[in-house]
Amino acid sequence: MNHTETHPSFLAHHFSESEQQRESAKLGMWIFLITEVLLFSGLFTFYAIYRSWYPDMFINAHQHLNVALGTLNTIVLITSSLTIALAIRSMQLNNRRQTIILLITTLALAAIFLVVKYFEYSHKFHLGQLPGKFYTFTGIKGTNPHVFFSVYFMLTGLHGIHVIAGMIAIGWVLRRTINNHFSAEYYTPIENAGLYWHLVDLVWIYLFPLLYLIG
Amino acid sequence: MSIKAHHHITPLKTYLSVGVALMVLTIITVVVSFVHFGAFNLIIAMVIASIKAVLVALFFMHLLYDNKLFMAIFSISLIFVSVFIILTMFDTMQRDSIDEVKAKPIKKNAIIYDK
Amino acid sequence: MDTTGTLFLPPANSTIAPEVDALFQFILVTSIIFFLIVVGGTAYFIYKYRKKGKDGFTADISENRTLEIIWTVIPIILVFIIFFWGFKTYLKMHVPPAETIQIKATGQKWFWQFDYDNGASSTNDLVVPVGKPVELLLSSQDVVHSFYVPNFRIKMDVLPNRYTVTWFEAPRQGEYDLFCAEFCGTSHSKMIGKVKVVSEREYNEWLEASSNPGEGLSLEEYGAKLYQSKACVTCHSIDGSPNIGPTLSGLIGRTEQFTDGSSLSADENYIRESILNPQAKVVKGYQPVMPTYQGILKDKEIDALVTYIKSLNKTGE
Amino acid sequence: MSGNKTEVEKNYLNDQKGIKSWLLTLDHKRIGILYLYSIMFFFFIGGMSALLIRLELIRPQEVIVGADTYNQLFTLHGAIMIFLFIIPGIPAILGNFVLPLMIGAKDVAFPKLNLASWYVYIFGSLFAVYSLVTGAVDTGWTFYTPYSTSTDTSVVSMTLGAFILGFSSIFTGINFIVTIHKLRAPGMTWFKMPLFVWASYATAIIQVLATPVLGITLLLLIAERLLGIGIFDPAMGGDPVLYQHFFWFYSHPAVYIMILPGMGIISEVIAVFSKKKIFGYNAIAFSSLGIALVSFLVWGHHMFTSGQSEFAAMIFSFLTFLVGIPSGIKMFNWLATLYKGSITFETPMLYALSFMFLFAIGGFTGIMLGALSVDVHLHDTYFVVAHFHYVMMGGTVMAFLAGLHYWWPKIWGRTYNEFWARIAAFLIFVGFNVTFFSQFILGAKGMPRRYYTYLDQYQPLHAFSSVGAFVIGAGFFIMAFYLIHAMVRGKRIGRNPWGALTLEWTTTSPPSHHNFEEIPVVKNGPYDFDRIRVENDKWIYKEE
Repeated sequence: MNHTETHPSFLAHHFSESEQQRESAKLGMWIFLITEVLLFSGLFTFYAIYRSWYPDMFINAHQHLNVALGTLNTIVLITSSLTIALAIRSMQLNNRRQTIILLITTLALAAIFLVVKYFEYSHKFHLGQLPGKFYTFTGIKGTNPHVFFSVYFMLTGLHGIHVIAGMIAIGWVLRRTINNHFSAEYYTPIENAGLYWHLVDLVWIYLFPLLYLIG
Repeated sequence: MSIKAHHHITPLKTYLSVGVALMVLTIITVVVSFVHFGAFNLIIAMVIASIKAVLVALFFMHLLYDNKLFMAIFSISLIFVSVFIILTMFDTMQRDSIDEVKAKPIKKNAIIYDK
Repeated sequence: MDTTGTLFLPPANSTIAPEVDALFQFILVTSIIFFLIVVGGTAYFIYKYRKKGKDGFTADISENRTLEIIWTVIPIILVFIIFFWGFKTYLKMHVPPAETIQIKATGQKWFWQFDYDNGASSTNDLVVPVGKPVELLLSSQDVVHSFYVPNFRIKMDVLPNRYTVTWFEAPRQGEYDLFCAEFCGTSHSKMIGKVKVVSEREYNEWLEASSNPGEGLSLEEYGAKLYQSKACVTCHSIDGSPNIGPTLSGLIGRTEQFTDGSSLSADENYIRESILNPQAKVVKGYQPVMPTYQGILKDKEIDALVTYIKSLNKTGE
Repeated sequence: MSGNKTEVEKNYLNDQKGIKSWLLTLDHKRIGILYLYSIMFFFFIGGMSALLIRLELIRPQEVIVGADTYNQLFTLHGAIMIFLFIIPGIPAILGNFVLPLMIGAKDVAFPKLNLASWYVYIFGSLFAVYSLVTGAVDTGWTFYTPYSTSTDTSVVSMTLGAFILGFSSIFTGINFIVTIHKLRAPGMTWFKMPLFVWASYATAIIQVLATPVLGITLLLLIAERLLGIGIFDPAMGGDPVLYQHFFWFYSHPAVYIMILPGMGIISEVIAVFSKKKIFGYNAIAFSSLGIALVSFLVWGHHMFTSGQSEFAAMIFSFLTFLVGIPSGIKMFNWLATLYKGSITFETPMLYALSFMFLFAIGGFTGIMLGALSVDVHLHDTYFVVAHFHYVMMGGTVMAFLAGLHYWWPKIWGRTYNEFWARIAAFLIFVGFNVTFFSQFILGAKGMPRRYYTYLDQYQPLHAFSSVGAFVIGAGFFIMAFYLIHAMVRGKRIGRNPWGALTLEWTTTSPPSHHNFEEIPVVKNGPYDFDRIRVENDKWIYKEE
């Protein structure tokens, strides 16, 4: 195997070999992922502090979230994480067809997640369980229950935006897979899209118990 | 220099077992949440969530096999998240340490409840 | 009042101030010594080792363990001293003595309101007795302000919907500047008051008089006094010139255009409404920045103000 | 030497022509130039607003503008100088240009991301400009709640602008970390990297870790304004002190985003103009990393009078003193580097020496502000204003100017007029001290900051300070003139006018599109002046 002399088409001019390029891209992706973690950290701090100030209100308010739908969405998201991990594996084994199928499955699962979320949201909109000053629901005891829904909508909303961003990234690598840009030798963009998708999953793994299960 | 030596390919079995483990843990955490343990509910839920997160990070995100630098980077981000939460709570949880009156809002409820 | 004071610091006039100043001076002197070492060293080296003749090789000095340890450890020791010293005084500032005179201080755009236990109140002038610890319970009606008296070396942010506490004891009589130190909008820099430290006897007399402030005055005179003391003067002129708010001169009977498009000929009811609920009708061309005086002014005081504003019409004509 | 007709080698400036070749360039050097132009434009705006502020404050009463306009002016000055000039300044202009050259790389790791960061910068600045047009923000650059949630100025577009600018900063940070990890030339081990690279690395870590928190803070502020979510606004059940925690969690580390690259430049310049091996290379490198990490633990020292708990204040004060130590170590190391050197005084060195003088003052006054009891008196007064100008302008801007003059010949292949450069350096140094030293006294005497009018007793010092501001202005005016002149008409210079040993000086001035004729193999340390000297672009070894 001699990469340097053939200089494959995917190798940018300022890299001397493909392994260097791959490692760079993944390192860049990981650093980007920690910026995402810290972006969410602000909302988790918001949650932690207000929960410690108004524990009763949080517990009363969380009972108005739908645990069944939350669990369903958790399972959907975990499955999608598995499918994209398998998609990368298929590409490593040069099985392009399987990769395409698995990526499409991932996209479909992501769409299911959003649809479920849509039903949850519209139910809350209907009841007036809205964030901040739009909150009109009256059935929750405790101080400032609108804050719980602010946290809920900020966290799930930002997460939802990340789901959409992840779908765009997966759609893009899917297109490139179909156009035969990848092989067992070069599939870094799928790996990076996968990393991003797993992060979306990771955030949800914490959101789910914090919001739905223990308020 | 073979590519396979560099790019670890995880066995299908590993992926599937991790997936099953994640499902089982999800169901456990939901079931446990309906049992009342007081403050322990939070701890149990967080421990289970962290186990799930570690599984995803190590296997799905390949941290177990990849450059250890990535693991370091990811751990650093978690350390800074906890710094953010803990140091802020040194303030928000300790405001009554000298004078009770400083800890609580004057008017508990927001203006939207004034009607 | 101007007893001491240094090049940097204003005269110290509270019991806590000398402690703050002592640490300030300690850091100042230490800093000057270190500054002279660094800058003096730099000056000496750049003179002594300025380039002479042709380029050569310079000395191979890249490390000196002892030296590095010395200039790490000495500053560490010094900053620890400074930390403990500063923390000790800070705690003192935050823990009021057992027996204090308690006064409620409220910050509002853009004046200070002080309420005493016996019902007396004053605006922008904090009157306190000499030699007695005074505890202030601070809160704000709108945004964050900060209660700052340079001569006392105290400062505490004033927060909406929360109480903060500060205290001081002034050992000498005199008048000291009181500033708002946290940016709070257009007239932030006019949110200035005075702390008047008076003798025990004067203080009691003042308390007596202020708990019933209108006594012996006609309504109009009382209104004129309130116009000054309740800080109307900060935003409303009486000479016809526009300020942050519309002028009060010739207000009665004047047709005012409001931001919502309506208009109205100003009368007593309009003035009363504007004092109690200023955002209800905002005159075109002005910002809706006036705070409500609900709960600050008593009925009689509002009557006095209305009478006073009416009187401005007569003099204006 | 305008009549120089000799054939100019192909370089990054002339190998492609046309506006499109600039706007779509992926060359890190050209992107650096794009940043240079845009950042300098905003520096000019920020500087002009500073002059207006000082003009207004020359007398206690109104001089040129009204109270609201004044409040908008200082917000404009702060926001532009922080978000549009000083944070991107050194990394995006000088870092972009020289960092890949210094480690012997052909480009940064992600050239497209690099170009994207410039477009994001421009996009974000458009939001900031838009907020100016639609009634400038008057909150101060800190956007403290609940003032920022209740004022009717265009806070949303300004914060949105700052939010977007954060991405630009993150992109640059990601690029630098990966470039330094993966694209070093053969032989360039971590401890053969120039100290500017170390400093940029530490800076990039902060950019990546802290900036997202600013992002979420500003998003929450916008949500508070539009939705009333009840996190920061007390009327909605929120806590304004919590906003300050969120804000300073970013903005304190951000001051190290500003100063660390400056320290890196000073390490380069002092070593090169002393022709002396840098003293305590490891200590300087590690202290950069130490500062980067500890800087995240001290934000609460902006809040000693905010009503946060006394316990938190104690912790934050303690940690604040820890972060002072590494900066002190650097000062002593630079001092020791001068010892037994062979020192010359070209313009970069003048700025580096100014830096040492001014940064020392800034640092010592920082110790005063870190001491809890003293800070209670000094907080939110002109003492703080003077302190951070000594650190930010006396520190970072002086370092930036040192770097700009140091690398200007490399960037353009032409050099500036040394005489006028020294005059400007002198004016800026003197003007700076006149302007800001008087503010230390003002502040300690109790003059609060952000005051449009003030009591008569402060007038003499205010007037004195204002005079200084115009001296600084004159210095920058001269500088703009001779630097622009140097770009087009300056004297051509060779590869290595200063006799430095870092890699960027081994290539042509200006460098070619691919930076190096061939990728260099590194054998020496970056400051081995004890065994190497440079004569007419030739390296002479002691051993030979």
